[in-house]
Amino acid sequence: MKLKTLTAAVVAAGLLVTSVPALADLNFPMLSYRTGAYGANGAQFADGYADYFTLLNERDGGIGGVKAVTPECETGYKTDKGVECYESTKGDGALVYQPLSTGITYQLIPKVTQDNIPMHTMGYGRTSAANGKVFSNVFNYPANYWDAASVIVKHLSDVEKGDLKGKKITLVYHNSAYGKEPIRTLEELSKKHGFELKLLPVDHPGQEQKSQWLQIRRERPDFVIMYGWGVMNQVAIKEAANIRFPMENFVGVWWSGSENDVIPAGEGANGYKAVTFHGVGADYPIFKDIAKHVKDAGKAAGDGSNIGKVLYNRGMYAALLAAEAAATAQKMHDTKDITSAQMRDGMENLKIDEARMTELGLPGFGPEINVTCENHGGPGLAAIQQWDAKAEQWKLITEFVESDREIIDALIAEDSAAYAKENKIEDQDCSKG
Amino acid sequence: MSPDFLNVIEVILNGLMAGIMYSLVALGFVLIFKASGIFNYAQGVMALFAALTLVGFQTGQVPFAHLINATFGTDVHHWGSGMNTFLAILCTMAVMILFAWLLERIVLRHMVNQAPIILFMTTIGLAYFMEGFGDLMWGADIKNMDVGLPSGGSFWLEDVTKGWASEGSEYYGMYIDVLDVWAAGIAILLVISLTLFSQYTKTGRALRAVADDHQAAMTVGISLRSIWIIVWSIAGFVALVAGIMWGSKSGVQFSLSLIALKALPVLILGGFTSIPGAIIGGLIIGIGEKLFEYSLGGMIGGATENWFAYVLALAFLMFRPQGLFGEKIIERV
Amino acid sequence: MSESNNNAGRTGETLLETKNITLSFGGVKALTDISFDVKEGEIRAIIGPNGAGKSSMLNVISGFYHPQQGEVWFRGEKRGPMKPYEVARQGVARTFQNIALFKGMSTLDNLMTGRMTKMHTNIFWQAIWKGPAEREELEHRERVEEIIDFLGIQSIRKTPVGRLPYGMQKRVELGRALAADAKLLLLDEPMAGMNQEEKEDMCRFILDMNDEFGTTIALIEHDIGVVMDLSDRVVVLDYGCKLADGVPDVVRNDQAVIDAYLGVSHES
Amino acid sequence: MLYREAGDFKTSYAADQQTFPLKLDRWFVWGVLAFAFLVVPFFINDYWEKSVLLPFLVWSMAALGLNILTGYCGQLSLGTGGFMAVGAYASYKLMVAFPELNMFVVVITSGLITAMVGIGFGLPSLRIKGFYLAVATLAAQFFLVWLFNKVPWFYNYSASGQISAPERTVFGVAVTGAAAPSWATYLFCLVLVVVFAYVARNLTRGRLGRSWMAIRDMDIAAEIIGVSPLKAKLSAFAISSFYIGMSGAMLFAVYLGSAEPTEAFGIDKSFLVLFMVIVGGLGSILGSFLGAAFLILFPVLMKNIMVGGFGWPADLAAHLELVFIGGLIMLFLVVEPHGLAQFWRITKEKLRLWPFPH
Repeated sequence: MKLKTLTAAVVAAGLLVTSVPALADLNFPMLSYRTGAYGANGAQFADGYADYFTLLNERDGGIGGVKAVTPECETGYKTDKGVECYESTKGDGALVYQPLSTGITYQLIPKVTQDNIPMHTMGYGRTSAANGKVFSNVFNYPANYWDAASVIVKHLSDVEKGDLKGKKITLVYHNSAYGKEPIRTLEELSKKHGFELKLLPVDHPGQEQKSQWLQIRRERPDFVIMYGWGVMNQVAIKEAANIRFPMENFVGVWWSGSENDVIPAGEGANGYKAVTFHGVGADYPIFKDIAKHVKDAGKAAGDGSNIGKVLYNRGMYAALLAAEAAATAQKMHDTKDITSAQMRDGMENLKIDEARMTELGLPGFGPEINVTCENHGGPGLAAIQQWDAKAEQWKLITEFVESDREIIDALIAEDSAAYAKENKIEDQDCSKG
Repeated sequence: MSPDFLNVIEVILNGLMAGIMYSLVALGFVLIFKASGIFNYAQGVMALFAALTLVGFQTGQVPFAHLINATFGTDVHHWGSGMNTFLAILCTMAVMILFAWLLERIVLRHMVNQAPIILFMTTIGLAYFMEGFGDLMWGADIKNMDVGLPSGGSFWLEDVTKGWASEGSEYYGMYIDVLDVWAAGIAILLVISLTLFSQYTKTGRALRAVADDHQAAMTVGISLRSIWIIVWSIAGFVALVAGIMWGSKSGVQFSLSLIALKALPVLILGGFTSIPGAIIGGLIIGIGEKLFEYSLGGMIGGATENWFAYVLALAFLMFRPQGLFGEKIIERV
Repeated sequence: MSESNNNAGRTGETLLETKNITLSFGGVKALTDISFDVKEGEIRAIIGPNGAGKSSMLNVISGFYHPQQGEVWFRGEKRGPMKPYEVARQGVARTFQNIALFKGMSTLDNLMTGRMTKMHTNIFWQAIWKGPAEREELEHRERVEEIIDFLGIQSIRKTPVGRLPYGMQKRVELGRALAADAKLLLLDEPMAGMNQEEKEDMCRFILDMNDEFGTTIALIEHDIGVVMDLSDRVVVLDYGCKLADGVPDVVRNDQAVIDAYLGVSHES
Repeated sequence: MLYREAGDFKTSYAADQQTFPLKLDRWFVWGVLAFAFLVVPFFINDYWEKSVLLPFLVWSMAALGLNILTGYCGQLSLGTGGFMAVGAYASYKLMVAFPELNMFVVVITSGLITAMVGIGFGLPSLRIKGFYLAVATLAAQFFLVWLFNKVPWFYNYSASGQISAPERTVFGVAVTGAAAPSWATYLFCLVLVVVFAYVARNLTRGRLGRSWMAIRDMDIAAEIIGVSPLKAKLSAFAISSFYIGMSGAMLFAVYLGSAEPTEAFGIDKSFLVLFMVIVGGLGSILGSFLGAAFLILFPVLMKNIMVGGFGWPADLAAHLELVFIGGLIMLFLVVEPHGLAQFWRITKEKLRLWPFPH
């Protein structure tokens, strides 16, 4: 019996041990995933997120003089682990959550609202959370899945000189909640622009896509749009190259547009496009600072090899937006040690213009952002990037352009209204400004 | 010929090729099950591990770099130069043999005469272990497998078949991936050499004896332990081949281990104990799922391949509960 | 041996009758045109050399094999094609040549399983347990304890049967068959592999069963001495055909039997 | 002699047949139950609820279900994830269609619906055995997940196919939705698990349980002594699916709050439950709980120690965690192939003899 009591005590103690950061720190927990089927992607994002905060701490002494910490909790992209991570970190004064998975996002939406902690789902999650009236604690600026679909279609329309009538567009998508997101938007857009939409789902994990690509080869669509994730991206791009589908007519969403996705296809991937809501490459002034204060100081989250990659940049951008929101909150409430509720206010009033981006060492990296109480979705601007296989580099080939607000706003209103009704949520009052 | 007909042929052809890729994985299962009655769930992870190791050697990565760096605060990643492909394959094989030996010494020898489900469970533990170990050793990032195999659609076939379609119809010719053709060739070579090995070498005969009856084999002086090491080494080799082929297709990364799930329906269809069964089962599954997706998949929403393979295998099992080529189960009282 | 034909006077009506049974596997004939009967209350033996079709005959009676031709009549009714468990529910219990106990279960549970056909509470009551299910369980437990006492296996009541020695397993298996309170008990080589002492014990059990519970028994056995002592009537099979049928003394002196099986006249 | 059974005599068969024949065991179990019902609810917080207790209870329920099928009836199944999905979607549809319904009724009804589906997919077991059956149940796994992903009716035509649990109550107290208090969700699951663990115990010790074990140990002999394989196997599939369906409903509605089929009910969940059953002990009710505890709590423990305690990078810790779990599973099987429950029995025997080694 003694043995058992002892074991029980050890277990209980072990379950209680969680990282306890010094109370005065600003706490930005990371629900990262460095293992599992998507670990290769998750690691890059997490490195970028952590490195940016390290940079702020090292170079500026934190945010408004308060150090930031980024306790990391591994989710493996699994929803149940996500919940565990959330519960184990929220008690330590977590300011904002980046769940990094659509599944975890859906789970946490009611919880963060209950606990009054903001959640930022940048370019993923529940799209209709852009309606700040219904989703008071969820933010998905600067752009969402539906914006991506719309910007892609807009780009294709530009390629076709404004006329998509009668064109055939095929959507290859990950057969999951995430992959299904753009379908409704694309259906609306196909009505508006008169193109013919065809849907091709690919089951997780997506190593075998012969059927899908043979079908594409037979039907010769003018364009292929992809909402893929993980190994599905690499296989799809390889198969597209194999059937000699013109790569410049193949456009992926931002989760299908990292170096990981195109490099295995080698030369064949040259010309592949993807939509993005932030700049690519390491040609920004900030990377000098990162090299100096983070990498060379031996404080990088990973081994430093990810710096400047697409997903690293995205993680860094997410961290930047969180830090700016925290600074906004500090100013608004005139306190250095902000709470999660104050952080939420900061996010809701976040304004970043080009001048500020230049100041931060990232000129032209992202569009101007102006979050309001009604609009948690940001400007919905996105650009198209293209892969140069020789140089092994992504290049932005368009400006940040606006999505089709008319269609998307209607869809957001509809979906968020349904959610509000189902969960009996009353709109938050946005009049007090 | 009408383009529709040619399309069906194309689907069948590609189904055959996909089927062979499945068979490559299934082969490893069959080898181990035949010789030791162990349903080796870790076969997929072994393929991943072998592929990771091969790429690691090729690119000259330092094993456990991340762990070393985290523990000692160093900053090592690469040796400076990698090995050439052939040498890397040899070294990987050596690693797989070492692995088989360690596995036998540490785990398997304690598990003799355990119930099949316990052995199965052990291999699941092994799968977890190797997955974590492989990541620790070589890192979890996506790696590019390049052993010089050609890939891409075959122009030749496209040109030849273009003319087959009836006049005036818009037909682009047939498509086949050269990599798949190579895989098929390698799979055939593998099966032939395995057959020759088991028929004409002493070790091969011992293997077959063990497969027939463990105890009888032991009484005539065959060492079960060395046989197990040999079998696991061969399975490791098959895993390496599967890892190379699948890795060339989709890059070397965690998802590679999930190919085991594509091999399972092949296994039940072909029977756990039959090498030809693994090949023919693979072909049937490959063709079946591709044809189903081609003909009916679109109507019911697509992405049917995952479950259809299992349903097809299940349908076969209802008529032959021991798989197409499995040994007949005789019930006695 | 005066015990021979000890209860000839107690045998009653025909309990089981097989008529012209022919059974073949593929092309191989296991049984050819076999007819015999078992009367209520008797001990009936089936003997014959290896491969004579004895076990096949039991399997036909158990419903495990279905003969191509012929009929099985049980308690005066012709039996249709039946699954083995349906046969068991009609009141036929049996033991097996190679022990077929439930190795993961205790002796007690094995015996209780033998009473499966007598237990009827539905899932709902079993889930609640208190009430009908427990009452039923206890009722049957008492009967099983009687059998445990009868076989003298009290000490191994809670032992998983996989751990028991061979002789004990045979005894538990007999107990399991007995627990069914069957009209007809089929014993497939109950004494195979036993030493003299164990065999004597087993004979005692079989005779006592027949005496005390009035169980009708049909058994297969190799030990001719035992068979002749034990049984009321004997049927002899060879290569799937019936050679002889009758009381032990008659069979013993049947020339065909002597030639085919006994080789020499068996004097006792 | 810390632990004794000598002197604990039984005077009736009923006493002999009870669940915990030893007095000490009985006290211990009552003690644990009293603690779980009377003490824990007053101290529970969100972290303990969501990270430790709810997952433990939910997966214990699933492990109980699979143990009935695999441990007691010997039918290997890898379709657990699919059946949990049936339970989850059934509960979702019920919650949306009948908002006033008591959650206990919802969960149990979902279990019953899953039982029906389980019977359907159990039919092949009449012909197919062993690993062949295991792989055949994968057909159920993949088909069911595909179905829930594909047919919009199941997720009420929402944009992404995610289902989210609205707030529902038991006797006026919310047990689903974000506002549900920790103690309520905990007690809700605890009541279900305790009641149905007791039911499982009853089913497995009676006629039905014996028919399952008979089929498991030797199916032909079982049939010949009067067990109908059809009834035994299908009842095992039905009851097992009933439990698994309830656990799926609890997983979705109470624990996670939202779900999508491919991720929440994927094949890895089927394997997870199988691990629990084997590591815990096949054919043991206690084993189901031990297995669930091991596989749910151990990773949390490891993570806390390695990341929180030693401050290792999260990815290293995650990889090491896999290595340790895999290694431990193998170690367990080498040391005690019959699972934690057997290990526990042996430990008890040792304690009984302590301090005398023989």
